[in-house]
Amino acid sequence: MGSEKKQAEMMKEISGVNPLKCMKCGKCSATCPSYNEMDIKPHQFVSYVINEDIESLVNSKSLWKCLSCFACVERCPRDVKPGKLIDAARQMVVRQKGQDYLLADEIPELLDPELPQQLLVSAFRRYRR
Amino acid sequence: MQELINRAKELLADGTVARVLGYKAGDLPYNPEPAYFESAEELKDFVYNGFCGANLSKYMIEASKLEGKTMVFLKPCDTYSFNQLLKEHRVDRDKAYIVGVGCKGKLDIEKVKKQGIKGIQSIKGADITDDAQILTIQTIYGEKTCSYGDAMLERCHVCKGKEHRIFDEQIGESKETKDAERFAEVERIEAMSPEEKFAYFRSELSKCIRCNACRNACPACSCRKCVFDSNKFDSSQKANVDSFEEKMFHIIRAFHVAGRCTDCGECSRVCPQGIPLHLFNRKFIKDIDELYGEYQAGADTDSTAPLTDYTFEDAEPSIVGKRG
Amino acid sequence: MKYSYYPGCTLRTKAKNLDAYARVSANALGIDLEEIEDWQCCGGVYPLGSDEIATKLSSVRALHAAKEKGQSLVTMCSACHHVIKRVNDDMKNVEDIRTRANNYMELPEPYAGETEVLHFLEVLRDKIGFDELKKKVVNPLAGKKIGAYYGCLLLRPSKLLSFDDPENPTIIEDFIRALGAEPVIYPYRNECCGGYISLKEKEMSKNMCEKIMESAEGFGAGMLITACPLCLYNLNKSTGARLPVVYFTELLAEALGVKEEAEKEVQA
Amino acid sequence: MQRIGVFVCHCGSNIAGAVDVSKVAEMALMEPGVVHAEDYQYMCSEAGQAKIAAAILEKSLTGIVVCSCSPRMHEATFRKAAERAGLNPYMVEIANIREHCSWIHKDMEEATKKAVILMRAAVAKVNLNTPLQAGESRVTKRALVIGGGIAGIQTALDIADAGYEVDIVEKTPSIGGRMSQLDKTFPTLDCSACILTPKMVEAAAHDKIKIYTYSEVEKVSGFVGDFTVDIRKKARSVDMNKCTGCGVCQEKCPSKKAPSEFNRGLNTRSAIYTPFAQAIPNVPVIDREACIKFKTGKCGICSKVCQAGAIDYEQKDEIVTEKYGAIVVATGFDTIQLDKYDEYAYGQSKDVITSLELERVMNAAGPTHGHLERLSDGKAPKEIVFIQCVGSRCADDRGKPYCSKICCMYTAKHAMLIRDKYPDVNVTVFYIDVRTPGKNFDEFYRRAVEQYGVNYIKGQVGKVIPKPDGKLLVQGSDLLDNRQILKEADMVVLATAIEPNPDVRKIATMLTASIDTNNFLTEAHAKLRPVESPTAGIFLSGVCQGPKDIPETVAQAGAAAVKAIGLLAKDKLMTNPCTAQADVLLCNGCSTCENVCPYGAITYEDKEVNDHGIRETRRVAVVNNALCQGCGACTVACPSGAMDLQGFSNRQIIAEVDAICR
Amino acid sequence: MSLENKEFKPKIVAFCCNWCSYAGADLAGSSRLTYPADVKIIRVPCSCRVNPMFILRAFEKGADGVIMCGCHPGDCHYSTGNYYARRRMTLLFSMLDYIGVENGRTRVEWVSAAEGVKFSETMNSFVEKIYSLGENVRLGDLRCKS
Repeated sequence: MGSEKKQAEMMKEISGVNPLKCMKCGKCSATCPSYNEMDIKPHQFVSYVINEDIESLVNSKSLWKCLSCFACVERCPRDVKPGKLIDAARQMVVRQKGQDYLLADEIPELLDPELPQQLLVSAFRRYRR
Repeated sequence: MQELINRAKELLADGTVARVLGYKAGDLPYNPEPAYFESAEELKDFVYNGFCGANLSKYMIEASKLEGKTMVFLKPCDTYSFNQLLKEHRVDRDKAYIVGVGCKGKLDIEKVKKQGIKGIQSIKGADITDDAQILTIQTIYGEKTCSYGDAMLERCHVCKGKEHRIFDEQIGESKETKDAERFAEVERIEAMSPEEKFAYFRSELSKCIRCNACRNACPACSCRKCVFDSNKFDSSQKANVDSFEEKMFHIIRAFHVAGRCTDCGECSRVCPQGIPLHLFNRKFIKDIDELYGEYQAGADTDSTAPLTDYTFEDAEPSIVGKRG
Repeated sequence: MKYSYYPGCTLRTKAKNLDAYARVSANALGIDLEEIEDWQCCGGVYPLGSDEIATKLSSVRALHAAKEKGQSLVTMCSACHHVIKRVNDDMKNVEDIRTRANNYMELPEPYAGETEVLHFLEVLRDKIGFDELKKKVVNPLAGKKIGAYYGCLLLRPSKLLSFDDPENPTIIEDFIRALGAEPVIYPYRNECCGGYISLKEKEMSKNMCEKIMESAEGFGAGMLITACPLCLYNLNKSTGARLPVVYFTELLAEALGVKEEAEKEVQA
Repeated sequence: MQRIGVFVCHCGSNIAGAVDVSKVAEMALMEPGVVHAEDYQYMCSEAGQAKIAAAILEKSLTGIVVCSCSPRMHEATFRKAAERAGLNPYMVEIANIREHCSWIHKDMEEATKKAVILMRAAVAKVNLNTPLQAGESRVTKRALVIGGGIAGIQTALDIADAGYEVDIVEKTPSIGGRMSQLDKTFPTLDCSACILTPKMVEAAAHDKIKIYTYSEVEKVSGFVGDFTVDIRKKARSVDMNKCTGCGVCQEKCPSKKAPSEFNRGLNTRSAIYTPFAQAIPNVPVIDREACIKFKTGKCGICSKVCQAGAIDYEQKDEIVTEKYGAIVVATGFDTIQLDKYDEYAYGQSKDVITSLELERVMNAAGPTHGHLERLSDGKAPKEIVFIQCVGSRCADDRGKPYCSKICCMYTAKHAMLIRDKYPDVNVTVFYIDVRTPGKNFDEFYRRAVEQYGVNYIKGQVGKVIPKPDGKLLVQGSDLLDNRQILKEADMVVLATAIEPNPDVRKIATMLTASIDTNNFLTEAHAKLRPVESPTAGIFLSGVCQGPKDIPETVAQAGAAAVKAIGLLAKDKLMTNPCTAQADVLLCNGCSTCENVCPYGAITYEDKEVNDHGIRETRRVAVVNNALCQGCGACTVACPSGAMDLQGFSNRQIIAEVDAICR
Repeated sequence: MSLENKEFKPKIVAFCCNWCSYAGADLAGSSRLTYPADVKIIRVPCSCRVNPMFILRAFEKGADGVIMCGCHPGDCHYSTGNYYARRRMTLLFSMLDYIGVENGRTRVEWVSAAEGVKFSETMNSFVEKIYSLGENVRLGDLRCKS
């Protein structure tokens, strides 16, 4: 199995998503609050997995713009859950050493007095291993 | 006993009944056998005591075909069987004059023997009018005693109640005998591992000699011709040829009487090998009670039997695995 | 009514008042919240990777602790609720996760999702009943027009959280009504505030919060209430407190007449 | 001993591609009773059937096994072939080595082994088969049509025109159905009422058609050719014979707050009402829930104003029992509930409506008298957004997994009508796919785009956001331009999925007709018998079988009528001989079988029997072969094995079990 | 040939009602949804035609698993057949469990004519279960096992 294929399989495994269920209605993209910030749009995620182009996906800006707000998961009429695919891609990045999106060094300047612990914890979970 | 005989004589004399179905003494002091009496003269052989455990309901199937009424003595538990047979159109209510006889528990000679009492010549304290709590047993080795309770049949310890469900008149007092849980033994087996269950039933059923005593005594097992004797299922057989067949026989027998068996316990009482056959029937009764609501066969003659009934919400068969 | 209680990290630091108002109000309502011992942070977000175990263990510990006591587990923070409820569902329904988590935890008896997870709002709705709550209000918040801000974590995915209708929820509105105030329904109440993205993408979060605020204001809300410290932070931070945003428990304490008691506790 | 022939079909390469057919034939010759075995390309072909006939005659076969496709496909074919060669058709058994073997097992050796075992089981069974004779039953020459929409009306007209009596049972106060609620129809844009009303009148006037409105089917018993049906005529509270249809009662009725069903609840009607002006019969009913007289005992105005004295508050439901030879189901559809689709704000804003509601808004007899206006404030809209596939093509439990089929076309129709009548109104359609197969359909859709300038955007809508100023913000995606759109609209119209009328499940149960997971009635064969239910004597007309538009519905209604006529034209029917039989010598007379029989086919009689020389009268079970449908429930209930099922006897099934486990 | 080395090929009997499950099996076939060839289907008019005798007979003659499929409750072609079948099989399976026969060897599934996928999935999972249970040694006439 080629490494692209392997990665695509891993995506499906981690996310538990079957991209073939997608009927390309675009409801996820219609729903996404981060749509304008994303380079690869939510409805396109499935195509990247089907085409086994995981490389582009893990290098995309979209990974770090998704809010995990589950609006796309909730409204998807085909039970595809694009949000889960994005998270799986994020997992694949952060599971590689040194690939964290959030570095310890940059944290102090991001802080302010009201910032709740919850925010740091969540960000760590999403951005780092 | 005398009261029963007197009443029988009266009813024969005034023509109410054409015959009396009761018991006469057997060749041993503890094995009275069912018998018909057609005259006052014949009634001199009539006996009725604690060993008259046989359920006379089944005899009423044949008696229903005879001319005139038959007077029959039924214990409380026998009346359930009679009701069930009535429901299945197997007996004719108009052909029966039912005397509901009081019951203080029936005796099991095997229980007496198990206490090491052998060479029995006579037994006192077993008459229904006796208030004695102790059986006094004359043996060739001298006089022995045994408490009435210890000599009782298993079924009496889990008695369904001393109320006659159907009768024309009642004679004699009853005494509560229930002192054990009906399903305790079934639950004990249910709690076993599959291996233990299998070992237990294999050891019990390997004793079966297919004498058909259970089938012959059972009031529910009253088919004109049993499937195991007909060629309808290619299942006709006379003797076991392998370990499977007795399993098949007993499972199917229990299945055929499921929802119809009143738990009268005759199967176990008559088994010459002492196999606790009632545990099959009682398992089904327990399952039916738990899954489809409590049901006592023979309690009445008009309720819908559990296997001819259903609800949309019934448990799925997979519940068997889920119950663990 | 006794419940196991999982406060979560932020309720012991920046959101002490969310916790204090809740506990004091619970007392007033005859609800006994027994904080579970040695709880650990839930992680704040539910790990979406279906092969993740380690990040779910702290939730399993809390759930198991509640099971040991035979109690339901009550949460206060939306994020904790989301994470713990979903992990519980995994433990109940996903054999692989259950097996691996139990293998790791080596509990005396394996945990299989037996604990009922309730958000405090659900306790108020389903166990106390809003009608009952209404009877206990001593200080009705009459005249206040309040917008419920649900955010995403309490509602979605709706099948797992089974909290309320994900697109048209009513629980907080009913809660507001029970306290004697008037709920303001506005379409953005179930849209995300940006969540953790506000750490690095402040502008994005700001835009989202502005839309929420604008919509709520447009429909006449005078204030917003929420159950989530992060939502509260984002809404306050990004929009310069255009409308006041407070925790739902604060209003509850106020209506029950125990607000000062709670505030003393926070001071102490 | 039987003389059995085994015929193994290649089915082209369908079977032969995975099963060594000659090996199966070879192995067959080793089975007891088998005296002939061969394989052939297509056993179901004329040549294949001729081979079977030839073998039957040449080898004096007493039974045959065909190893081929599913018996559900060709059992009847082979039975007929055998019969033509003089063999009793019930001496034929099928071994299903296609659907259950060659199509699912790729390994030739494995598939061949299984095919041999399936062949053996069939041979073992046929060894025990006995010739069965089909009985005869009579045919009542009258049909029942359930549902009085366009499907039911057309079916009834076609049956009646062929000279048979037919009754229509319609639940609501008038026939007409959904079509009567439509404004215009695609693709010709003619007015729905203008083409439907004449049909309604024709049906009402037809001397062979009897219409029961405001009535429901209550109970169905019997079987093909001889159904007995109880029809509940709900109390109308108005005497049908006296009422002149003048309408004064409706005018004067003081209770006018009941939501109008006909106008989809968009406005109200009086408590005494006819659903619409062209209703047939033109006799009102009193809605007793809304009527002041029924609620409080006071009022009685309608009775006072009725010159004909037709008002009858005492009227009761009436049960009519009728006999029918055939039943046609034409129960139609409704739009789905939208409570799980709150993202479209249907429940939150009055200006978000369904397409069927729009039909009423556009209709001159509708709540706005045909003026296109917002239901919230009555203002004329300038921007209208249509959203397609709302609840259709949905894999989760919010909607329906199927395509509702009619929405693309009616949305194009709506868009076109609006642009035609109100050229200053902008119309935008969010679509996933535009599906327009059908004569002149795609041309119609293209006209909407090219001629009328309707703006079609490929992409679904994520959320409809009501704004404080009363406008609606539609957040959708444009997949072709790859952008997210925020569009302000005055009205949003949802192309809501359709589903079978919820009552159909109850009716299907009464009819023992199969129904699928979506509540559509199942056809006997998806391609070859699309208007018949698998249950004999039940026919399907219209959307109850699957989504379809008006021309398709009318076509299917006619097809269902033809099938029903074909049945009614027969004087007698052959009955299925695979019925239960009681062995009187084994029967205990216990009634257990009677208690589980769903057809009341078992009765008990006192019969004289001769049991090994003993003559006696016994209570024994007797099966009415005309009523018995052959389910076999009784055979298992019977403890003695007295009850057995012909064609599926205990010994036959056990022989199959033994052959499989051998 | 030693028994241990012999590859276990289970014998599995599936009773399918004509109207739903047999048609479901046909649909699995026409949809080319595979399941192991160990499964052999016997067509019965209705699940209520399945006599416990048939099931025990199958075990006696060497079956390793017996599965019965019928229409979903509420959808029986004969209205009520599967309700009776459900009670009968529940009791029978309970009895087999009671005497120590592994519960996994028997199963009931409701499969409609439209559920080809479910039919195939059911058969796959049932066969898998039988493989995991191994040869049926507790029931059956040993002479039937060769």
